[in-house]
Amino acid sequence: MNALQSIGTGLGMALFGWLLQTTISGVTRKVIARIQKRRGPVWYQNFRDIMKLLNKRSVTHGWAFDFGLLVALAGAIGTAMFMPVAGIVAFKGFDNFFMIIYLAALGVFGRALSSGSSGNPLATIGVMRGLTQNIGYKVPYMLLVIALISYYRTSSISEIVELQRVSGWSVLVMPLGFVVAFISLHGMLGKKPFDTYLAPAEIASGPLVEYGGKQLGILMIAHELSVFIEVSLFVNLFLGGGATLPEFLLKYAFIYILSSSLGAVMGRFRIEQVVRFYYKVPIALTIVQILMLAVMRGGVR
Amino acid sequence: MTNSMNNVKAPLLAQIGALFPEVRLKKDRDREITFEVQPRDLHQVLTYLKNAGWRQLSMISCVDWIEDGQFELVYNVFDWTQGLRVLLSMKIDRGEAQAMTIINLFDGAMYYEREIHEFFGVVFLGNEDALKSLFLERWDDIPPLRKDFDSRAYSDKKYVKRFYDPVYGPQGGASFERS
Amino acid sequence: MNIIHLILGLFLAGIAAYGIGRLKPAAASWLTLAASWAALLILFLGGDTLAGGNAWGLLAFKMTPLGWFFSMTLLFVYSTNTFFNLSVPAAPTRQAAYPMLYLISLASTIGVFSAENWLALFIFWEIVLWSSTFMIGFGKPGRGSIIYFGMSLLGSFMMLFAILVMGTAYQTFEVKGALMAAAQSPGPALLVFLLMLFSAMVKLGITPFHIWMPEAYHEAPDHFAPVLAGGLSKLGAFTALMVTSFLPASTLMAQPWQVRGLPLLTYILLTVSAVSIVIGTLMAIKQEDAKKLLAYSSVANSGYIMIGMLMGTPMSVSGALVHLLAHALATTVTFMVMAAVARQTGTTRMDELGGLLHRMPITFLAFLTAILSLVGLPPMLGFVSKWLILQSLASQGLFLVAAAAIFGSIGSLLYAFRILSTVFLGQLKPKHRQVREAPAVLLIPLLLLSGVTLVLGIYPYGLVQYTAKIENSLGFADTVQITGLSIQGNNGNLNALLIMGAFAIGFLIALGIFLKAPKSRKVDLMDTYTGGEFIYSPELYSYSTNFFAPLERVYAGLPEISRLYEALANRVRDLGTLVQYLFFSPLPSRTALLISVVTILLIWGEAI
Amino acid sequence: MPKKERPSRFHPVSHTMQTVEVPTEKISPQEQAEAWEKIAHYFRANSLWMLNYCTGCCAIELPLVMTSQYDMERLGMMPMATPRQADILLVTGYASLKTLRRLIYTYEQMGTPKYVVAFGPCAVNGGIYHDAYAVLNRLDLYLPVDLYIAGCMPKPEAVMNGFKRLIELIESGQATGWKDYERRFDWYKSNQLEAVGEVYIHDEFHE
Repeated sequence: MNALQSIGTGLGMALFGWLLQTTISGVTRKVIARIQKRRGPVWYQNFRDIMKLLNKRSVTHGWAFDFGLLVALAGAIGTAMFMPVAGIVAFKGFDNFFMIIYLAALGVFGRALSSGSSGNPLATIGVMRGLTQNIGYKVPYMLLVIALISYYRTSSISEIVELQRVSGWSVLVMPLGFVVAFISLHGMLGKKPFDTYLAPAEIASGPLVEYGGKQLGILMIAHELSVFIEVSLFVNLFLGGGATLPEFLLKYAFIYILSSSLGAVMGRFRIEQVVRFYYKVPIALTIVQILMLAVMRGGVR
Repeated sequence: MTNSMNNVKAPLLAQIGALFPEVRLKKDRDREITFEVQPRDLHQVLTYLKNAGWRQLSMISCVDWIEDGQFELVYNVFDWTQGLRVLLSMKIDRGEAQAMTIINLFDGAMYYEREIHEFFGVVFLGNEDALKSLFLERWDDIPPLRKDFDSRAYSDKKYVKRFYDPVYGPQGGASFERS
Repeated sequence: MNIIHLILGLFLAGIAAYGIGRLKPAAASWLTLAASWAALLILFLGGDTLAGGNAWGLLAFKMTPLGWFFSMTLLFVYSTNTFFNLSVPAAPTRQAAYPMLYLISLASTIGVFSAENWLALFIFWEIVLWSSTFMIGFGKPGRGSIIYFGMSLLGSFMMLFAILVMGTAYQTFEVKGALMAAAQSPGPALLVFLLMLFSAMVKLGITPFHIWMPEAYHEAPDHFAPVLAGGLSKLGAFTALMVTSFLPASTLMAQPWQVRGLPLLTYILLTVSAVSIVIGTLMAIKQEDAKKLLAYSSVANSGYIMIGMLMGTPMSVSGALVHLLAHALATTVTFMVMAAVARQTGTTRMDELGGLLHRMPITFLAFLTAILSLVGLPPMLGFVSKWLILQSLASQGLFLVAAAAIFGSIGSLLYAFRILSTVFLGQLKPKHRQVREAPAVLLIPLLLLSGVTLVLGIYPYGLVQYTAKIENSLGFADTVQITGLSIQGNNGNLNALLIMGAFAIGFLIALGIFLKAPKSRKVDLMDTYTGGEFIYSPELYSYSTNFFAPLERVYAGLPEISRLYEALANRVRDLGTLVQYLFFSPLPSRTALLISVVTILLIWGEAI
Repeated sequence: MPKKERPSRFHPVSHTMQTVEVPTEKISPQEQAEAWEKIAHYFRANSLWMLNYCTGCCAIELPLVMTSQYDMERLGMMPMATPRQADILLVTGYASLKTLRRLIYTYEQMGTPKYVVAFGPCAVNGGIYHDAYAVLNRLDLYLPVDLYIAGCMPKPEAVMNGFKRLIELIESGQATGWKDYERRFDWYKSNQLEAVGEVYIHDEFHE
């Protein structure tokens, strides 16, 4: 694939990711509404929200406020371009795990910079909570994936997907790891028990406190894209990533709706509980999983 | 009056009667006693009650008896262990409306006295902070809860009313004019 | 024009600077600037084949690719910092010694990197130590310079002892030869390697020896701290790499104890540097003062460098070298920015600062690039090195060390945001409203260094190619491969230009959406959502003290290393009092008894 | 039209000189603007975000409207935490003097286009508090009200009908309260200052 064609597929992948995730989050809002015994909005409600926001005239707090926002969206789009979905890979051989994690982290840092520069201490507290939580769920998650990488001896996502088709899904390789990865994914998506950084009641929706109009619209697009990245990364690494598109969509929808409906029925943790939880349960499970992996597979070499 | 409070009230009434001859029992409800107190005895009675267990000053309220030209200050203290509430009712002249502050006995009294000053105009000697305004922002009239304050007149003077043309019924009605 | 002329020239320039400094301090700063930039030019043009030469048979020099890489890094840091000296206000008379010490320490660093025998290396190492101790304590020799000198002395003595052991055991002081001999013969090889590595760890600031860093960096004067933090800690990395490059071929490898294909010794040292990352990050998150926070982040980053070197695979060593350069550039920029902030606002305590982004935008941009590089995010050089190190960790399967490396990289996000948001973002304090941008003299080095970090981050291939050349010169079997525009990792490859391209495309799309939507209304900083309440005092309206309270509470109770040293110091004091009680007591009888016992032992000691 | 400057924190607005930022419509062919405006109206009408700020006693009816029985999310409406994100400012019940200062401050923090919905008679003519010394008798002198919902505490059905009516107003482009606020800014400001004396209050608790 020459350069232009691969960039084209990459952009197509990013657009597909945004459309897919916005639709599914619209459907999920309906599912959550049904859980709460009400009817919920139409499935394309998120599209309408984003388009309304892009037509609103809101407020800016300086060039760093907007620059950080553009970096956030650029990081999300850039990472989504590399994501392999059902066999379609934009940049063959370059979609390795560490690069995706760090480019997504650039998006997170852009968002932190922009909400920090809004001047509202509520936003800084929200970002502080988000980063504290981030360190909680990222360490076990990345450790598990490193165990996977050293097991499959490759860190390129698309190769891992092929290998899983041959030797069965990674869920069978590391069942405990799957559970921990799901808990971390739950934290990454910011679903209910772990949405302390977005707590509307305590810190007025945390980092989003000063966003409105097009800033909030851009941030929602970046959020949808980063959710697409996290969930499809999870599906590719642990659930075999789908040979055909419908299979991938099915797994993707199942994981996201399961995580959201879990969130719908749980209360919100305090920030200390989140930190204490993440430093006990997932890390212990990960260590047990790695030891099991080392023992069962006779050394990972 | 046979209720559980007897064994608490009896010693209290006896003590108060003995110590403070002028203090008169005004009302004796089931869990609440009201004493009539003179301004000069107030501090002694409050000190005695505080030592006897009535540690919490629930509130100070003020009643405006405009006909006999007096303010009635009611000090409301409560004892959590015995569950009996004691009210000390004290009449002060409405004209120069002055009373001694009790913030040295109960610190909490600061904001109660400040509120009474704002809404009734009672000056509490010894508590300068109470002269500042508390709730009403930029108030420009006499203290609003005094009986001689006419709220309707103030409202008519200060706020623009909505004007309805006198024709009521189906064809008339309020006109939300938006010029 | 060989190395000796270069070093001698710098020494003479130093002395000349002292002379001139007494008369006109400004001229001395210009002289240091000229001298250091000239040295940079000479070394750059000379390349790594600059003629060696030896003086009086003892001080022999030879320029190797490794030496060239390290001297270029140091020289670049030193020369960009000379711009800084220009802006120092009229220094008091005793400051005149500063340019001299500055140039002498510069000359001796080049001496260390190009020395051919251990004695020359140790002599120059000591000169660096002495000159930097004086420069730290300029004006007020406080606790920082004493601790710095004490700990560095410990490291130097360890190195001296190792050199002498090598000298006696293998009868040669030649750097490569002695290490080669040590690698072959079992003899004192273990002792030599350990001592050399410990002395390197002291300079780099790895865990047990890191307590001097926060004190020294905090106390160093503003115009010397960037060099101390960015440059001088790299000396330790030089000797560490010399030693670790000989480890794979050494007898230690034949030891029965193997963990994941690594000798037990290296695995223990790997764990120590992993602990250093974790402790550096946790302590950095807790700090209230900006310079101390950056000092602890240097502790964490030295841990990364140490891990890269100890693992010994071609990719990890190249990662370590790239991380070394990235850390040097980034730390110099951050300390220069903190110096600029301190000059404009008078303090580096984070809770007194805030909102400086609006008054010092260029300084903020330079600081942002440096922080991104320290954290290791894509457009910057720090990402390339962290990627290399993490790749090699994953393929080697070292999970404990990988966990610490990940904790370090995500933890760096935390303290990077802390320093960024308390100093630059947030509310601008009224007393800082008249703060102007840093003087132009200060902005040149800032933009120069952050520009290099950005450019190398986008196009790192030349640099990684050079690290491959260094690996060849150090005797590694195979080196890190680069085909076209992608660095070949053993389980995935990295194309930094492609990542930047994807990011740039994303940025253009975001900009398009941003410009298409209706224009936003600019609002002041204080006009934010305050729950409908009216707040007028920006000082109270910012969140900066004990920033990560929930996280700090989790690891509040852990013991600190400095308490361990205090306990050690108390034991030594007790020992001292005991000796004084025995030998210098007023009662003559006790001392007479002891002297007689000692004499008896001396005379008939063997018989017993 | 001279460019008007928003009242800002550091130099509180003086009574005489008020400035307002009138959005400069890009002078593009008229029909194209209209067409885009119609589409924008569709999006604005179907995704209304309500500011979670309960000023008076009618607010107790809102949880009913939000939860399972009446579920306003069907109409695309969600309660939001900050005025920056919100489109609708609900004045639920009476607006006292102190609340009006906060209402004005919050209203000016919202992004345009924004709408004000007033609940019950208290916003129309003071309702049962018409003779109270602290309650305002006509809200539309101080804030442009787009919709009144009748009922001294309007039932949830009335609230839902009110929101339906608001959606129709927005879709047909009649809900232009915010434009009116910017066009007649001086008139509104003088009313506000006359009633409230000083919007950005400075006293012992707000130093």
